[in-house]
Amino acid sequence: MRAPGSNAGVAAGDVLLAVENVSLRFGGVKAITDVSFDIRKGEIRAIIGPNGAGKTSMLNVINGFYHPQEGRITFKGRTRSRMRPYVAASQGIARTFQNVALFKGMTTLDNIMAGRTLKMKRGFFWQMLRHGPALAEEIEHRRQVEEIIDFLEIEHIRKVPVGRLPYGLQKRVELGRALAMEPELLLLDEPMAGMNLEEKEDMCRFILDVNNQFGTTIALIEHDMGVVMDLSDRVVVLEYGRKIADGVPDEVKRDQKVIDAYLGVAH
Amino acid sequence: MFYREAGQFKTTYAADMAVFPILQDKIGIAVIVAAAVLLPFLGAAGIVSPQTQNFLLQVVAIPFLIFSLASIGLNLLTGYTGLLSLGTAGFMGVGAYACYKLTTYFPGVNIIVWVLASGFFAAGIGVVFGLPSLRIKGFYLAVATLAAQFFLQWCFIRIPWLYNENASGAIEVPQRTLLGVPVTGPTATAETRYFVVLAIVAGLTWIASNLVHGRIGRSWMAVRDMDIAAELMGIKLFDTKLLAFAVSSFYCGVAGALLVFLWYGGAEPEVFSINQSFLILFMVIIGGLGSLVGSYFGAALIYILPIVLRLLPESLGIPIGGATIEHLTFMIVGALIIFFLIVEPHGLARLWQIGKQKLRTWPFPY
Amino acid sequence: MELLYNIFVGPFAEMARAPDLLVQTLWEGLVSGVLYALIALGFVLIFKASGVFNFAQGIMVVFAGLTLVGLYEAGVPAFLALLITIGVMFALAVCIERAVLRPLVNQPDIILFMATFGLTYFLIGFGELVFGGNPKVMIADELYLPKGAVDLPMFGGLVSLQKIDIAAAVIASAMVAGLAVFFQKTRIGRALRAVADSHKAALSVGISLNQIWVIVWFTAGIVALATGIMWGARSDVSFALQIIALKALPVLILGGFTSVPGAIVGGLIIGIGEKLGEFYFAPAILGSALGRGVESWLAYFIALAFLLFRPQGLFGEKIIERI
Amino acid sequence: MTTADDARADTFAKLLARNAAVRGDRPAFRHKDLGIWQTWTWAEVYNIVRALALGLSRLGLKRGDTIAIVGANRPKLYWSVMAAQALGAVPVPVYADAVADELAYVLAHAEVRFAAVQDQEQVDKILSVSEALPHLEQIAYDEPRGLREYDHTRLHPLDEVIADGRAALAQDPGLDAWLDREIAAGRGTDSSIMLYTSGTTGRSKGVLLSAGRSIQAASDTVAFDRLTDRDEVLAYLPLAWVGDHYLNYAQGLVAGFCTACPESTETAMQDLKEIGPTFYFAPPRVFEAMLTRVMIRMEDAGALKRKMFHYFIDVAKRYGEKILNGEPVPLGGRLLYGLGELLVYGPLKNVLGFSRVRTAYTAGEAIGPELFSFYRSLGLNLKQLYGQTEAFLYVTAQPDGQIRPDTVGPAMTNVAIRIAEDGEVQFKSPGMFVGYFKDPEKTAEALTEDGFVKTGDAGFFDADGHLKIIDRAKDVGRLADGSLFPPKYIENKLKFFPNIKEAVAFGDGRDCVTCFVNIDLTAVGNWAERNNVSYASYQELAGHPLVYDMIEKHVDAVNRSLAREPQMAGAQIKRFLILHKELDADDGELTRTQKVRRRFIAERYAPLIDAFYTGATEADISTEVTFEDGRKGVISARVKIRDMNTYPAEREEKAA
Repeated sequence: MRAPGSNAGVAAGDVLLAVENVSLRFGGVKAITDVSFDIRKGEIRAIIGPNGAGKTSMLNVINGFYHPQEGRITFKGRTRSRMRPYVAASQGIARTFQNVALFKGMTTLDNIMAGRTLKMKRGFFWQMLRHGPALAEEIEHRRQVEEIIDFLEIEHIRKVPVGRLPYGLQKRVELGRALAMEPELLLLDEPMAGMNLEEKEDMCRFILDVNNQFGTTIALIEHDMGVVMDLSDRVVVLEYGRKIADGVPDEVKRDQKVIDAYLGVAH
Repeated sequence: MFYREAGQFKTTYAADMAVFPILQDKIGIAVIVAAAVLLPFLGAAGIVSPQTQNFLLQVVAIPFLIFSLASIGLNLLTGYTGLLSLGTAGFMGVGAYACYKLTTYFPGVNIIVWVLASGFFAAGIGVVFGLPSLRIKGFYLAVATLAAQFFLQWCFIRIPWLYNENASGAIEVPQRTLLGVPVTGPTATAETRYFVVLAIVAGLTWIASNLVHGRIGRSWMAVRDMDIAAELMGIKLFDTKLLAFAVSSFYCGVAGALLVFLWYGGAEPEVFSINQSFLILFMVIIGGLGSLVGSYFGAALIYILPIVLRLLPESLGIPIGGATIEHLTFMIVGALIIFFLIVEPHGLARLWQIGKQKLRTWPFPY
Repeated sequence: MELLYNIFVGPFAEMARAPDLLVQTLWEGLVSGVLYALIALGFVLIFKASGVFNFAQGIMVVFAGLTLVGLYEAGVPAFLALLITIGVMFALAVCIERAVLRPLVNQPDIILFMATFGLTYFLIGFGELVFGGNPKVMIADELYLPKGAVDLPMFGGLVSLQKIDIAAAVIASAMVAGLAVFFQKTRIGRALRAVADSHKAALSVGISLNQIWVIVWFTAGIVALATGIMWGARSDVSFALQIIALKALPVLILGGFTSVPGAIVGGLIIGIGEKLGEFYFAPAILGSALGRGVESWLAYFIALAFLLFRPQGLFGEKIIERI
Repeated sequence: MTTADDARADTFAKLLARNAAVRGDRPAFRHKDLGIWQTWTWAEVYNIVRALALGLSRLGLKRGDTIAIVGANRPKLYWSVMAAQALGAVPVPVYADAVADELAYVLAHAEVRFAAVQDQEQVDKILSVSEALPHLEQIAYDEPRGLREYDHTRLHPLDEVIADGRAALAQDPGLDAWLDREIAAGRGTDSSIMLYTSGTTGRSKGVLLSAGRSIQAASDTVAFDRLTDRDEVLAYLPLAWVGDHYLNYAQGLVAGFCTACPESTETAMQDLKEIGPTFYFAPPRVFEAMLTRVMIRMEDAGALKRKMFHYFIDVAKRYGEKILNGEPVPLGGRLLYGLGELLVYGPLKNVLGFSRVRTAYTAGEAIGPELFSFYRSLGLNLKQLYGQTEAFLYVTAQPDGQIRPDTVGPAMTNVAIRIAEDGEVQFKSPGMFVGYFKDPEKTAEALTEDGFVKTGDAGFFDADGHLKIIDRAKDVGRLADGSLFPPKYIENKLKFFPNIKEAVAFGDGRDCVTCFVNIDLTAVGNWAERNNVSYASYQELAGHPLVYDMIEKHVDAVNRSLAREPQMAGAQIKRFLILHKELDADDGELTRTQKVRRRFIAERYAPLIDAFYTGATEADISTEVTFEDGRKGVISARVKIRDMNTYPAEREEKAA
């Protein structure tokens, strides 16, 4: 499932993605102001902060959905002033969404298959015939997708339209769709929002498994502090679009600014 | 109830991903195809009178197939990719006129080739009018397609070159033969034309089903269901939408060419008016967005039902004026559209699916 | 080069050469713009309150006109006929609410859009069944609508204004003003605006959604009737009219789907744009032979061109896509 | 496959080789994995097994070693069994759901040096008790998921073991010959497998079976049910249970049919439907659960469909079994049944996955006649067999056409059965076990001096020579007049009535049989509603005269049926009462597995029992009960006693 040679020459700990002095505005509204941080190869990086801190906007900047007015983004050594969604995706940045953004009309299988679109090369002609190379390719990718289905333990809903699935499972399918892209950097926007305890535990397990079985680097937004502290290697804290802390969970936990931000103490 | 799926297990992905994985469905399709092929022989077999035979082909079967093709075309765009189009008739027209010009310039070349080729012209035009889809969505996009509809129809009226400066301002289909048998023009028999249409429609349906079941179909549906997610997964929205426009217009173009060359045998620009577009749209909606079989259902309901309604009174011996029936037909079709939208917004295709599911789990209710 | 001249110089030279004609054209554009605006108004009302893009607005115009004329021909005095017609439009609104909107509540827009198609077909069939298919002449005189024209000397020429057009403009403006007041001041009007934002809000105002729909469709019906009379008086009442409903689409695109003033402005832009295109640009660019009849599509191209630069319309503000 | 070449193939390894040769391209195993039914032919399997065997031997597995097999039904685990047998080692399948210390006990007792397990869960279990397993050296696992971080000095993925074997074979052609010699060295007398009996009574015992005998037994039954290599089975029963090893593994190798393994336990039903096996086994409770599900789902169906369904089920009741048994049926009946087949039975069997089933068996406990005939009436050829681990399953089985719900059929081919004077069933069979592992005394106990196996079950042959099991031998008592008193047998007969939840029969050493009855609240409750019998409490309902009448009818029916069986006629129920409270495990009246604790109840309700035999018509009883919330309380009640009339023993009519 791993993209061949995806971490060739990059030892764990090297910076995979660096965000430098990024600022993002909508009209007059400042979503992000002069934020810099980096994500190292193979780590689980948490982005936390109170509502409206600009966490999701940050992810949107990283995979090129929003275009910051200032700042630079360096991914795999290439520096850009702005990402483009297509580039981000083809360079190996995958993404799940705060409120599930699955393709409602399609089955679990097709949703995850769609995640492999970038990897499928056969042109219109063969697609038209759906024989020979096209079929061979389709089958090859189906096999890979089945690996993911097996990995996420969703065999029983393989052919169910995702619209009919309970929320927890939808989140899992969405993760599967992202994994199907064989990402190097996986952005998870509140992967456990609205889940019950059991589902959360499963999700945690999957995230860790992804991280250590495929060596995928993960950046996640999460509100559940317990989860964040258990999962993440390093945490960056945003508030009102500014970075107020950055470091390993324990020191962040003790950081006065962070405590204030969460207790809502007036500054 | 008739499904016996126990023991129908799949040992290869190819088998599992087949369009009709269930044996009973395969049989059903085979039967339908066989019936379609045998239809023209009913007369010869003396089962129906020659007139009825001709009626069945000329008035029912041929146009039904052609409209099905057109609605498949529109369905690829509106149903699978989620781009509303009110310009279908325009694109059909492009096909028809392109075919007409081509065959006038190169009478030697087989007409079938031109019918298919004309699809590419339609595709080209379709792409052009699809360009705005880069920036605009939904009803807004409908404007682009309306522009296409009215602009193209205007061209058909205003540009004499398109209809070879005929005084009538209409296309008159010349006779063309295939292997010595006339397939177009007044001398072509209904049987021949029927088989040509059947072959083309069946072939294109097969291709459409291949497309929608593969990578391309998935990208289309992805764009339809959640374009942002699709984009962030590396699906190029613009390319995908344009491809949808191209393929869809190709289908409509071929349908238009068939309409004029193998059914009407001639056509005024009126044929490709906005109302035609609406009719096709109805077929797609009533049949079921995002379903190929639905396109056939829709065509059957919207096109064949009025015919039945027209025949009904006299067959029942009720004296009603032709005009009155026209009006009643309008009312009934309109009411039916609303009715179906109310009982099943997802169209006949969904009803069909539900029914099938019931049969599969029979005797259980679910 | 020559093309560029034909586009950017020729037409304007033409305008300058005969300013009276230009004024005439502008006036013509203005009037048809007003009528577009009236139809668009019907759309906006309904779209605001029920989120339905009402394709049937066009046929409602025809239907209203036909009923009026039909009743008169049946021997009903003109003004009584007018009242009855208003009654019919109300009945129609009620029926639509019962038979179409209520069952389809909470369906996706496209479905409701389609339903109005169905409605159109039904009304066409019904109208033709009752009043016959052939065009009718609007009973302008009986309704004491002004006839003839006033000729204003201008730029050394005469600009003739049809009285009926003036009347149309006046009535249209009156209607818009009335609606504006209705929306701003009356309780129902405010409720309507509330519905546009959220259905709950409407209920909180204490009016049931169903009532609101009836009211809105009725209002739209009145607007349709007015449009029918005006348009009918200028040409005649025929089913061809329903196509002009589609003209409302570009108008709305410019004006925005929910803005009454937008509808007016849009209507005028389109109306005038069309006429200018018809008389000046098209002939210059396409030649006099081809140049005719561009009205049929020009509106959409104007809207389209406009859209490409302001996808959110004239009065809508920029949408930020969130995920 | 003829008995001749089975005689040659006297070990499973040889059978495998034969299958690879005779039907190399026929499917041998299927596994629903990664979305499709991955399939292996006999040739492929033979190939893999050889590689695996070599791989294992390179890890140190030798002739005579024992190797634990732990996990769900997975091809690789079956192949591990084959590979071990090829090397002359003895596989020891263990229940996958066994808790760590049960596992520890078995593995230690069996002195396993090796373990082939399914996944992380099993590995963890074994590692957690590893210090208790001095002999254990190597563990091979099937599913690597989550195990990559583990220390792999003693841990090997089965795939690698196979790959290693392959590589070795590729390098050194000599090894092929060596493998052939190893396989050839196998003898029919070798122990081929060790199955641990579930330890209901004391510690579980390791039953040793020999290759030759197992194959002989399997050949008999394969012939008996005419199984061929065209058959398919779904292997969903626990690997460690004799049933799976016999029905799927042994018969599979002998007949050469295809064994399919489900994707997971959740999808088992779906997988059953997809595969549509031709041979099927399930214990009665599975059939019962299935029937309940059918009825529940049908409740949600539309009124019309429901009517149709029940109508045709009645039709089936009338004709179905007759047709299945080839008895004469009026033409009208046949037509009606044919229609039913089209509308109900066919589709129903289809959705249950039974469309292709040629032979289905049930065994283990008594099956309700209603239940049994329901499935048969649908046209499902469901049969009963009687057997036990020591016999390598089969002792008796019902031949097609001679099916009765209350017997387990005549002796199986080549099986000798006799009834000891104390009523115990004893047998001598081709597949009978060699002995208990490391336990000569218990082995001796289990056998008679003339080499028959004591089943510990009491039973008798009816007029047709069909064996009828009535009870555990030790529970069978005698009335004062010396006639047989099999409590469980009587109780079961009662419990087959849905209205009766529990029954406890008394009479050992007494002069007549009496019985406590527990009504089934839901069933009787419904009945009460339908007959608008109003009641405030379980106690009131239980005491209600109408309820008594209803139960009396049931008891009477039981008496009639007992009268029809000469040996049982004496055990008809003279008096009964309906208990005022439900027997409850919390009160120690039932075991946690819901079995009645006869003696305890006898003591606890002594007054009632006395009343039975003093002829009183009612008796007072007060018992301490434990409520849901653990509070204790006392219920006291006056319980009525009904007298029943009994019937003279009639001459049993021959079964058609």
